[in-house]
Amino acid sequence: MSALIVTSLSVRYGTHHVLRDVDLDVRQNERVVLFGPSGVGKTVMLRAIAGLEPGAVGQVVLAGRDVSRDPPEARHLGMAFQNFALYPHMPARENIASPLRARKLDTAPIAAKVKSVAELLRIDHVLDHFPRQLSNGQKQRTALARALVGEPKLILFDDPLRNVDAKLRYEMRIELPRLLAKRETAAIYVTQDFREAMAIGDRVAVLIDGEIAQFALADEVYDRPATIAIARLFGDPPMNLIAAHGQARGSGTLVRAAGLVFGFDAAPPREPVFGIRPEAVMLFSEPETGRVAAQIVAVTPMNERYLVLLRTEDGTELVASHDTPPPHGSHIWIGAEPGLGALFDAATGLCVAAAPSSEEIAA
Amino acid sequence: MNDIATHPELITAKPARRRANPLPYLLSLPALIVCIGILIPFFTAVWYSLESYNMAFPTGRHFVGIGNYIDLFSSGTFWHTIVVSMVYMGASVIFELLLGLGIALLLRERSKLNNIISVALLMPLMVAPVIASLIWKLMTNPNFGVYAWIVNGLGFTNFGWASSPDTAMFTVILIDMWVNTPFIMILLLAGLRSLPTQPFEAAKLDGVPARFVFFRITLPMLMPYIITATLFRLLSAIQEFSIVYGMTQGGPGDSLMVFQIRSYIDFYQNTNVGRSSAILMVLWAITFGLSKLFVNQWHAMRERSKAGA
Amino acid sequence: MSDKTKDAAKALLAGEIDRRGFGKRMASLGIGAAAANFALGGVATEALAADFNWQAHKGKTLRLLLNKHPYADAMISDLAHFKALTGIDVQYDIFPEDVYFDKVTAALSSHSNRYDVLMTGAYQTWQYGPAQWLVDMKPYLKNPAKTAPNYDFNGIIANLRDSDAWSGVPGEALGSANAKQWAVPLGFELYNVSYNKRIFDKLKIEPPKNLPDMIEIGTKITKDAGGAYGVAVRGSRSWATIHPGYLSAYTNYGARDFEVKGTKLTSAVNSAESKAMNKLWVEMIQKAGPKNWATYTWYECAQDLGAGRCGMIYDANIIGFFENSPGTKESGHIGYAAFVPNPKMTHATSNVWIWSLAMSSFSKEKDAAWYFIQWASGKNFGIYGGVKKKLVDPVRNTTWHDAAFKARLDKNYPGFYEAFEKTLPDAKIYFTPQPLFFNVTTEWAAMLQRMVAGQVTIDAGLDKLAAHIDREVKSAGI
Amino acid sequence: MILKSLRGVALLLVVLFFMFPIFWIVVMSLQTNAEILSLPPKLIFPPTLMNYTALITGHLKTSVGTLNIAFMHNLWNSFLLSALSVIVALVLGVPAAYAFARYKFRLGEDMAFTLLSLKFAPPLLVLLPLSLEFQRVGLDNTYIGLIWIYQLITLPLILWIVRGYFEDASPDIEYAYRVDGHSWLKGFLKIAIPLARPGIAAAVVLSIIPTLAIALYAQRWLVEGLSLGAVKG
Repeated sequence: MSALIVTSLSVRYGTHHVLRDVDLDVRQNERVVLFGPSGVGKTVMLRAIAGLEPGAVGQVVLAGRDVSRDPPEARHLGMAFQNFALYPHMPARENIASPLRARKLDTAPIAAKVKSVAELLRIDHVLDHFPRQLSNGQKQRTALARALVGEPKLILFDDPLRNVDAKLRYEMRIELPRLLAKRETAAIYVTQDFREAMAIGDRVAVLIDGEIAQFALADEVYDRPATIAIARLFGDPPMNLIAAHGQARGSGTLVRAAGLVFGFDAAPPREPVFGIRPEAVMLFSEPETGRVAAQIVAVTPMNERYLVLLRTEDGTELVASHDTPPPHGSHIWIGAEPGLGALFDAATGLCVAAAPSSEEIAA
Repeated sequence: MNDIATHPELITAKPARRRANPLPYLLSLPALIVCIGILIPFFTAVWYSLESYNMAFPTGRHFVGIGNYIDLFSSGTFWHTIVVSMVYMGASVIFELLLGLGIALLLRERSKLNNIISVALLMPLMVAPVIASLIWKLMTNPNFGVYAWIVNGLGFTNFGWASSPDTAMFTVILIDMWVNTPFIMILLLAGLRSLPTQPFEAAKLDGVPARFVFFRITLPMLMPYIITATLFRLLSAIQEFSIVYGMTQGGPGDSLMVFQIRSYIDFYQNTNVGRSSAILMVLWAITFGLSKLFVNQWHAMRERSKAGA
Repeated sequence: MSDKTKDAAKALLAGEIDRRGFGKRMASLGIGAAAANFALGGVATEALAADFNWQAHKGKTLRLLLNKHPYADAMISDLAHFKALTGIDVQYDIFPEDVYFDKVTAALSSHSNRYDVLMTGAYQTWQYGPAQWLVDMKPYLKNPAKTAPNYDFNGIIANLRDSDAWSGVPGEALGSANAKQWAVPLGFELYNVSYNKRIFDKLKIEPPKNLPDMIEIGTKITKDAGGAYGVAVRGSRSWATIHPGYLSAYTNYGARDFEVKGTKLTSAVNSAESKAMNKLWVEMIQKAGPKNWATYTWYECAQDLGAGRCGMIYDANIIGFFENSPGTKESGHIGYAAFVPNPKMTHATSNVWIWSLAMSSFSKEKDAAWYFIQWASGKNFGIYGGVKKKLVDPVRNTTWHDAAFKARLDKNYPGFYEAFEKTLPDAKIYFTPQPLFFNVTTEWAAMLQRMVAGQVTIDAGLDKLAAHIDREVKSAGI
Repeated sequence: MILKSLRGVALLLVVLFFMFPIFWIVVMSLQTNAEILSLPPKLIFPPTLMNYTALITGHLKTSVGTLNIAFMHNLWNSFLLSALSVIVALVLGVPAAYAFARYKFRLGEDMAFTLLSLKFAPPLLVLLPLSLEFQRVGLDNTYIGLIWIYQLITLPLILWIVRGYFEDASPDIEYAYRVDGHSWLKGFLKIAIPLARPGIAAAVVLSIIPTLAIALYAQRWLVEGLSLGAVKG
């Protein structure tokens, strides 16, 4: 049984459609990332699932139970807010205990559950502090503890790492999947950060303009973005998108981009655009067949990698991401990692094919 | 794989209908009823103002349309009331604004002494206006008042305070200033202290003259506070009653005959309900315009602070 | 009941001893408070009710609306007698004078049934009566079942009785045959001169004989008395400025407020007589009046007389009584003089203010309220108030002829009785009765202020005032 | 140096102007009537507490007679009345303020403005018809009637102040509480109201002491809102 099935969910503010017939399903114990640029309706979608959007139309089924008409308190979800939303007038302990109090549990089990979840999140030493006395990280963990403590089948995370510092974000990115796995809880996780999406999500739903543009495994979204828009959004630095030439070859297409040639198993699109991830661009100090000469325009170290801005002889600019400094000298040769890259049609914006075969240049 | 396939009944279940949320209406209903309850007497007053209605002539009560208004606006005494009220409002608010701004500038720096002084200066604000006029009446009494004694000692032996038409307006405005300047002062002080420091530091570094800093930086940045304080004071100054009534009942002669006193006398003394109401309606029209300005200003300010947040 | 107890109770009711004395005597007889009250009630009933059932409304409760005044204080201090006599409980709300009439207007205009009996002046009844807020008491007076046979309404000074009775027709004389008795007098005041004997002796001057004389003497005091000024009169922007000394002098100079032709009223404030009198009056204030005259009410006049800051006042004679009582700086130094403002006149033509009791139309206990009014304006309370309290301008001849009353005045207030006797015969209300009284007199006071301040000449000011009054009268349709 | 001493002189004058009348009324309150009325004013005198005893006991002896001033009784009465009307205004106003802050709906803004503009309007305007018509609706001299009139002062104050506090509090906190499994009502009572408590407290103080109202109104709330605008905007 799915943890959540959302069917044709729409939300409208006045004449503005925030969400338009959105479908989504989350399996048991699965972590789904809701990814998209800011202001696209991700938070609205979470709130609609939680029952906090009174104007929402559509169906929400939680663990086989239709809760579309239920108020938030009857949906038995966990939710972690971007701004933590801790109750400022209650100590951390009461904040965490809140879902249990709502179920009118006895004092002893509440204390036990709060203790156990606090230990799990390593905040058991600050349980008597009020939110204003907590560090940002502790606030974060308190909010998570509150979402987890009731052992809901589904937790909604509204970009919970947005307001915390880089170190904490890094820690949580690793810790969160572990916690969720331990608790056997499914989750929808909203973020604009593709790294977070990749680290946390089993599957990623990309929300653009109030619609789900792609809903697939995280790697698939990364390797084969369904649209050019997704390709531009998902990834930092984003996928290189290069205007290409395509010609039919058998049932497939031979694509030429930036001097490199790839074969795709699809008919040639009208306006072919070739997409390649910066990590898939390989740098060489020696020429060889299948490599193209290029010039290094700039090098920027980033996240222990090096971003290299290149210009090929035909004037195409592209970015490579390399884990070692690029070879010395401004003239180098580039090639593509075998099997990586995607072919788009600029006319429709859709991805046509991915995973090309590298082809020899028939000079 | 997909649960929708295995649970077809879920698809056929009707999606929830969108409906208006009744909650805000329910929540505000009781207040709304009271609001209407207050509007009823208001409209009753509108009706009175269209009647010839003196309680001492119960049989002569009848509808006269805008007759009361025509009478008012064709009589010199009412125009005199408008002028006196406007002068009172204008003069008191301008002087209070200048004095309040001056004091706020003096107390601008956060120091213990300045804070003590600013709190102490609030005391007149805690005094009810009726009491304030009583205090001043005692202090300006030529027979035993300490101010009258001082002014007399300074050589102004014929200074009449509230009892002379030449000085009555001055006297009540002085009292009004005593009561209300602290209000403006505290608002502007809060404003001054919350201004960002960078523009001032930059100006200092550039060696900009103090006068330029004041007129080009301080004053414009303080404007929202000044406008709010001014509108608030205008609204209460046009309705002045307690101080003037306490000091002179509108006299000497008609020199302080402001709106509320005229209508008060017309109602309680002359039992002329119709004319009293008409005077109040004219005053209401003025306050309505001012409060509209005030609310717009308030909303704009909140929007700005929200947009910035 | 023993005879001794009875005698003591009778003495108390007759005003010979006060309550404390009564209590003491009772105690000496070994009678407790409760028994003493019983004795009191018994005698009261016996004394007053030989042939009248005072207990007819026993158990009811009345509520009074009172002005803070020595007359009201006298009434309050004697309420126990009324309660004992009738078995009616009495509660009251009491307000200071500067807000009192606003409270009355507020209570009556809202048709509130909170109050059964209220204190009022005669002028107010010209408004409250036509507005149908008050009960005409003539039917009560005529009804022997409701009025005690020994009440003797006619024992009240005729001018005062009449001044509280008006037909409601603007301009028609007070006390006419078709008049309604809107109120019953409780106590009153007339206007003569009270002066500071210390100052007068020091400057070797006599009390003024008339208005020009008063200007001269007043000016001399202001100049020579070393701090004190000449004459205190009222000057606030209020009807109350017009009705005391000012209107008495105004009348004395032959001026009238209105010309009455049939039912039509025309203002006469700009008559030649009025202009002549106003010139003198304004001169007097300018030369010999208080510096801040325009804020003066009777309270300031009284204060100045008591503190020795003015040589004399031309205002209510009872102020001279209050300020001569123990507690003021000038206590014992106040003298009294009848005053005839116009040198050509022989009589004072003093206007009067009458504190009266009226019955609210909205009272639910009108019969009981009438019992209270009867009691408070009756002979026994009149003597009690005059002898024991400060109700020293009583409205009943019986009080004036009471030996104890006269003895009290002559002992500590020499000259008070004589000045009163001289002024009384033609003391009455000299205003023309009409419902716009307050409107007219308040504007009048405002114009007087402007004339004194020199903002307008006397001739022009009075012409303007007359035009204004005529307009108001016309728009009211009278 | 000159500037500094000028500043000092100016401050001294300001303090004198505003504080002297207060100082003087305290001095006068410790004097007997005769001392108050003496000229030149007396600064050295044996202080008396007579006037205060008079206030509390309700008897003041003057030359005209003993004044019975029901000061304490009146004080208690008006306190009771303000307290009751504030409670009523809270019960009516807080939910409405919440509705205005959390929902955009018809009537809301109109009502808020109507109440505010009537509060700013001359009080006689409402009092006059009420005083004439109250008897007819049977509300004269009843606490209910007076409490109703008082709503004209207290309700707009509560609406506008508390509303500001509700608007400033993040709705997420209430959402979180509801997701936890608590009903709306519980969230309103346990979260929204406690969060707006400073505003409610301010509004209560302001309505109980009407003259204090404008002063603190400005300080606590207007200034707070304004300084937010100035700092952030």
